[in-house]
Amino acid sequence: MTKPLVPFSRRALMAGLGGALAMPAIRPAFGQAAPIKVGVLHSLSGTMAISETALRDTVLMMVEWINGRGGLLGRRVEAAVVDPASNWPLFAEKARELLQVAKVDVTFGCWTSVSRKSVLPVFEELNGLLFYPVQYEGEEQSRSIFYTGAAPNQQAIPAVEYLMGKDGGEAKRIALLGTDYVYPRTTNRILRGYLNSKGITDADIMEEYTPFGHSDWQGIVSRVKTFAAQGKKTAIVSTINGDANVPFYRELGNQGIKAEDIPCVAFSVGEEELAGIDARPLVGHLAAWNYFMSVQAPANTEFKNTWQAYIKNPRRVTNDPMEATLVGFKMWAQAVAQANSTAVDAVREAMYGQKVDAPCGYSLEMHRNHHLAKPVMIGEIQADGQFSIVSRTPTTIVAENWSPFIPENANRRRG
Amino acid sequence: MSTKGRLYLDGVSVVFDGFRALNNLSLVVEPGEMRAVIGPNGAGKTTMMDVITGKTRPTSGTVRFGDHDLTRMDEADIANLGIGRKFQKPTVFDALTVFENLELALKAPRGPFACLRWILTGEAKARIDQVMEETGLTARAGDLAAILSHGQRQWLEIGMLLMQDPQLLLVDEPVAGMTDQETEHTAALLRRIAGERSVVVVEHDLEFVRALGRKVTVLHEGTMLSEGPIDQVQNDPRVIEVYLGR
Amino acid sequence: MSATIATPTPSRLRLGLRAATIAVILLLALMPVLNRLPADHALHISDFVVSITGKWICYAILALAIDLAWGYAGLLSLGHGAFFALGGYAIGMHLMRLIGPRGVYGHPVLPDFMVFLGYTDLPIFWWGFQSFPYALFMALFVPGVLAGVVGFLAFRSRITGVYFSIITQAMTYALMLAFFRNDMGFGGNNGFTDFKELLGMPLNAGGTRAALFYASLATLVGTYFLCAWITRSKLGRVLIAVRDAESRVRFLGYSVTQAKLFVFVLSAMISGLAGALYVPQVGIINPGEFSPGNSIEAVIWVAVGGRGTLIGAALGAFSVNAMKTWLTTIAPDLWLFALGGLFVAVTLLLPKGLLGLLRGRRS
Amino acid sequence: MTRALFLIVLLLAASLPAHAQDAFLDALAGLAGGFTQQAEAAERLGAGGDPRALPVLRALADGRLLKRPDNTLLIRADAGVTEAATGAAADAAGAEPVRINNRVRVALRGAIGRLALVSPDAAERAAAAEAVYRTRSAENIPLLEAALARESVPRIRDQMALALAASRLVAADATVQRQGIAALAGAGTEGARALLLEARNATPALGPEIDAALVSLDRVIAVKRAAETLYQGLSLGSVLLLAALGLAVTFGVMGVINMAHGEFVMLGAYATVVVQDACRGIPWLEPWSLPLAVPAAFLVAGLAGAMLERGLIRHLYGRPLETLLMTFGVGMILQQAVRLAFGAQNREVISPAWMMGTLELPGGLMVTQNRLWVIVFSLVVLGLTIAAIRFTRFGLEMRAVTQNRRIAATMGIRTGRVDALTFAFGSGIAGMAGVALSQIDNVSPNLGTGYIIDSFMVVVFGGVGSLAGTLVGALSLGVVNKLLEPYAGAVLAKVAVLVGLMLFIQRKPRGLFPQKGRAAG
Repeated sequence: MTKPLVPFSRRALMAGLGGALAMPAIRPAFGQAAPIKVGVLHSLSGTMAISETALRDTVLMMVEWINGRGGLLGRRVEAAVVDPASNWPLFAEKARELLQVAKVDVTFGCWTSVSRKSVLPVFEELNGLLFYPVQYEGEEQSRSIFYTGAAPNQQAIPAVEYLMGKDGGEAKRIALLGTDYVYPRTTNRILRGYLNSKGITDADIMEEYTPFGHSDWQGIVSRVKTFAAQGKKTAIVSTINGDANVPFYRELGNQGIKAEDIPCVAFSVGEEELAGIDARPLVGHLAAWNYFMSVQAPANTEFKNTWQAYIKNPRRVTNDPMEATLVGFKMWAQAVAQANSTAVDAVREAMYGQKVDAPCGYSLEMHRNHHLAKPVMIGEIQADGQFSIVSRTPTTIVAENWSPFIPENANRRRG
Repeated sequence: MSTKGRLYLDGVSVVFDGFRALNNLSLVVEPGEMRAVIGPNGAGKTTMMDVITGKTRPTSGTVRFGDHDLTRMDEADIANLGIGRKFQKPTVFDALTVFENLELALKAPRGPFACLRWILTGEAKARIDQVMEETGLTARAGDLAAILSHGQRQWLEIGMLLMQDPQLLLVDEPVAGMTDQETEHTAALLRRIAGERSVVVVEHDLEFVRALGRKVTVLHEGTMLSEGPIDQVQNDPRVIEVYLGR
Repeated sequence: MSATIATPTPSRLRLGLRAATIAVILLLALMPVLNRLPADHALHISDFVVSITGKWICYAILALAIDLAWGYAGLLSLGHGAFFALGGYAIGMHLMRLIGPRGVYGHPVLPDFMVFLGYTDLPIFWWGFQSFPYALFMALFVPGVLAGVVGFLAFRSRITGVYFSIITQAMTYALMLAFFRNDMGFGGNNGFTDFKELLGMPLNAGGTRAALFYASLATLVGTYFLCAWITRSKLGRVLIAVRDAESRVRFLGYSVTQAKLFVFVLSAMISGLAGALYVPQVGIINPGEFSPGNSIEAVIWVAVGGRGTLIGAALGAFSVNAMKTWLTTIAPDLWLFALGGLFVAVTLLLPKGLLGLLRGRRS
Repeated sequence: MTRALFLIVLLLAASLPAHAQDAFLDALAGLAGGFTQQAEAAERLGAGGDPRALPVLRALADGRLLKRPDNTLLIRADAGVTEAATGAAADAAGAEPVRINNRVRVALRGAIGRLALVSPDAAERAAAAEAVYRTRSAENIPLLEAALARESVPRIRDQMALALAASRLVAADATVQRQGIAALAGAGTEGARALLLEARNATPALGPEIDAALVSLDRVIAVKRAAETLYQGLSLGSVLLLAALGLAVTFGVMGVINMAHGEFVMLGAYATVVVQDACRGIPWLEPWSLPLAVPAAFLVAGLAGAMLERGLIRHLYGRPLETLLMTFGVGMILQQAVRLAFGAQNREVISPAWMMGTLELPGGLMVTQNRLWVIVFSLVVLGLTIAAIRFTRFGLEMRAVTQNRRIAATMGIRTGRVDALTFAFGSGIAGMAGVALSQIDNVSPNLGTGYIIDSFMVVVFGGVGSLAGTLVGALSLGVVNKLLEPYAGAVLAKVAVLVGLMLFIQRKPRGLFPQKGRAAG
């Protein structure tokens, strides 16, 4: 009866972790030093597996890549993969396990905000380091987390600006459609503040939320049509979460909403999501990201080639969170090399000001607010499921993780 | 005349999806009377029992026990009024011992909290022991009901009826599947129980009914065909027609 | 007590089991102490193991509650996760209120999520949750009332077996959908996190964790004795009778509705208590806890351990979760096969669960 | 090579001096510029009315217009690559497709519409009329009047008249505008309403006329919207029906609680993916891939069902709760197996052309094609299921076994085989549901989980064992859900429906259509 309570000896666990590793075929000789451990905390089952497995593979690819270059500090890098199974309390448990049992030096993980919120206290308590690669609602800054995805001002606001500009169709009415969770809610609140500041009144803003995995969009799409039939150019801003997008876009296409009439800009739809849809009816609808697979840059070509070779599928796509994972990994490796240590405090200090020539074609820098300065790109969906970049900022934009459009931030406690 | 303890059915009909299981049935069982009810399959015997015990609501008609309108009460309330029922197929609680089965049936407060606080007193235990004695199950007190023989299960169920101390007993085919010896034993048991209680026995076995030697009611197609002593009923041409005519 | 007559004399196995149980409880009680040893000590137990064990203890309490309803009264509820979650939410609301002005926006009363969703006042149903006794009361009361209403309607209309299971499943599903809505005022998908303190103790301190661990352990032991007392009382026998031959019980004059309602409400309240102990230990509560899969899994712990045995339920909760923790680490891609296979194997080959395996074919 | 091309260009330019100045070539050059220039160029080409512009603009819209580094524009067609300016054959080496954005696309639509209004092809004219309607410019009025006069196809005439009305609305002359208002008032569409509202903002003088038009328009729209809601409800109901039908057999008829039912639906959807992948690249087969997937999905899911029944479920007959738990485990295994075999990502399912877009029903009601097909499909599947149970030998044996297993066995029916077949049949129906669901939902390993609870509720609500009940239950739940949705939102509507169902079942535990007979009592 005591056995199950202490469920695994450490040796068994390590053997298991070894089994979960993607071992490079030829291992360069490493010294006797213990390997550097990289935790991978992405859901491999449950609802989020759709998005997160690709990120797990990206981390494993980077581990292979760095070992191929002789490892880090002369030590081999080893991945410890766990499956938090899209279960938020399990994320916290697994984070603790990675930090306390597997004793990882750094962790790459999480997709949803709630999973990040769930592990945040654990990382802060145990002084761990988490790289979070997904665009999110901001309103957070933890010393234990480096955010390599976009803050709202690096994605949402430039996208709406584009819609309201001449190229975007000079939209005067905006339908904010989102999945009912904190990222869309906060983003839309910020957008509403922004739109109001641009003279668009609340009467010209429609806001509607649907549950995760919502599949029956008939009613909402017809309501958008009605909303659009008020004699002003209308656009949709979608913060619909990955899974619900396929039926949403199908309904848009089937109800004949063309990008020419009501363009829809999305913040959670990338190449990976489009891979599950016939993109032809969607040509011209938009997405805003900090990276598209179609970016023309040497670093991107290398990224795509390495990825497709690693995953052994020449048709597999890359996307923004994967790029953010790669950037985070490279930055962490540089910081470790610079600090000549994997100690969390030293690495954290070395992270600030770290620069990486990213696949997005820009040199990205980590700021002291733990967020990257990133360029913003607007892409139009093409028939082949790729994006044609129709607008991009000339330089990178510094993240405003505390949005000026949320009034309460004025009396937020600093620190 | 006092209605206390008197079972009174008047014009009772039960209709299932157009099928008349009981058709304008009227029946009176006086206190202390033992009545045998016979009839071919589908005559409505079991439905009649169901109506009396609250399992089935009559479509129309009156069902009274003493002053109580049984059509407005549920099974548990009717049982607590003092109407006990023994099923055709012996149903005892397999996961409980013989003793526990009888203890459950013992007349005592039935609410959940009362059950929680229940403590077996010497008096109650004596009563259970007595019933085990009467039904011949003393030796099996600690055995699970699941491992009893068919006859023992029947007796256990009758024993449970006794524990309830009912004023009216409804007994459905008590000797089906029994050996001759067991049948005799059962008949004796029932006669002994009867005493001051009313008993309604539903039975196929005419020999057994004869052995009971009481007033007989014949049901056919949900209605009463004939009533009287067994010999008179057996010679009633309508009864002969129903039993032999097809 | 009729035990001397009603139940067979305790077998050697039963005595052994009892001894093992006591030993396990003592070992569990030792864990936080061993945790305090220096990290390089041979007997040191890591925080991770202690915290995960604390979580499993809560699961074991939930399993006891389910076993009481299912194993004894035959009520297979596929919605016990909802009661667990409601208890968790009640205590979570208390923990949120305790954050006070320490939230990122520094609002004296409103939790952060309300601030950025633009609330100006605290919703009425949040009133009073700054008081711990009130929150604890609600953790029991809300699941109890919900179980009372659902149970009363279901039992009165004699909904049994799979129909009852389906209805309770729909109940937890509906609650999950509702709690996912941010407009409900329960933090939507994110639920509650980032708790600071409980009863004046910081939640991430070792001492608090040990206290919560002991509170859970004490509750587990207490719940066990409560359940054991109930199942050995005459009510326990009524419940078994209801489970096996419901209508016969009615003809004996027992109100099946009352008996079921009593046990269902009690079971829901125990589940709520388990949830209330769980949330401060894992540090998060969100609508995912309502997901129907969670409730089914909890039922399966009971099936694995052996239904209708109490000890088996707790054993099942521990062993399935231990296996899950172990497998999600060593075989992230394959653990679902193992877990699914376990469910199939147990229902098919071990109808009496692990405890039944120990006991052999007694009856 | 470059030099040779240069020479050719030079020669051509020299040989056609007059054209060098012509507006077409002038504007054409703009198409190689930035998005703003492209949009302007497209508008000029449309306005110019030069027939040579049409193929160029179409090529640009379809992404077939290429640009060489020297800004020469080429058109790629099936026949080969030609120069846009001259139509001469050209070499595409080094050329890249010209990229456009939405703004250019809007301009292109208007320009192509103008040019194609006189096309000999009816479909092109119809599309053109639609495009001109959306572009609406007063300049198009004479063009439309001329086209309308020539047009003989009634449907296109209507469309053109509408386009004319829309164009008149933005004319400078109030009389012309009034004509437009009158015509649009009868159009009965939300699009027309939008145009009128826009005109109202632009020309307040026409306010009263427009308001009057809006009143009559709104009446039509309200009726249409009600019909639309009903359609959406029926569509949701048909999805529920499909998901629940298989369960109505396995649970309703056999009494087996199969929590892996959703996974059988998922298997059906993946069978669709596999069939489509197999058909890809075989031109004559491709359009048939979806119909072909139906029997494939039926077989795959049915086979899986037969294996599950023979291997596991039959050992648990009479223990429904254990079956429930076991099949839950089976569901987990199936999900993870599919995840490992096909990846966790959504799989792309192609909709055939006949399932895309909207269909206009009499009365101007627009319905989405894919959902219409799903409704039809669900009714067909229901019909086939009923027929299989009522009119086949297998159905007879199945009814015999479920009604009285012992007697059926004594009459020589192999009950074990019938059980397996019945379960396989129900599972196969679930697989067919997967084919339909692949057209409206994600094809991912989680596909089934979203439907299992709803399916059980539908079956219980309709009355266990009654297919008619399943039909009525599914459709009415769908409609009620959609009626509530605009007021309560999608989530609360669903919660309300679930709570309503729980209350209903408690009131009528046997559902809408209880099984008849004394045995059921």
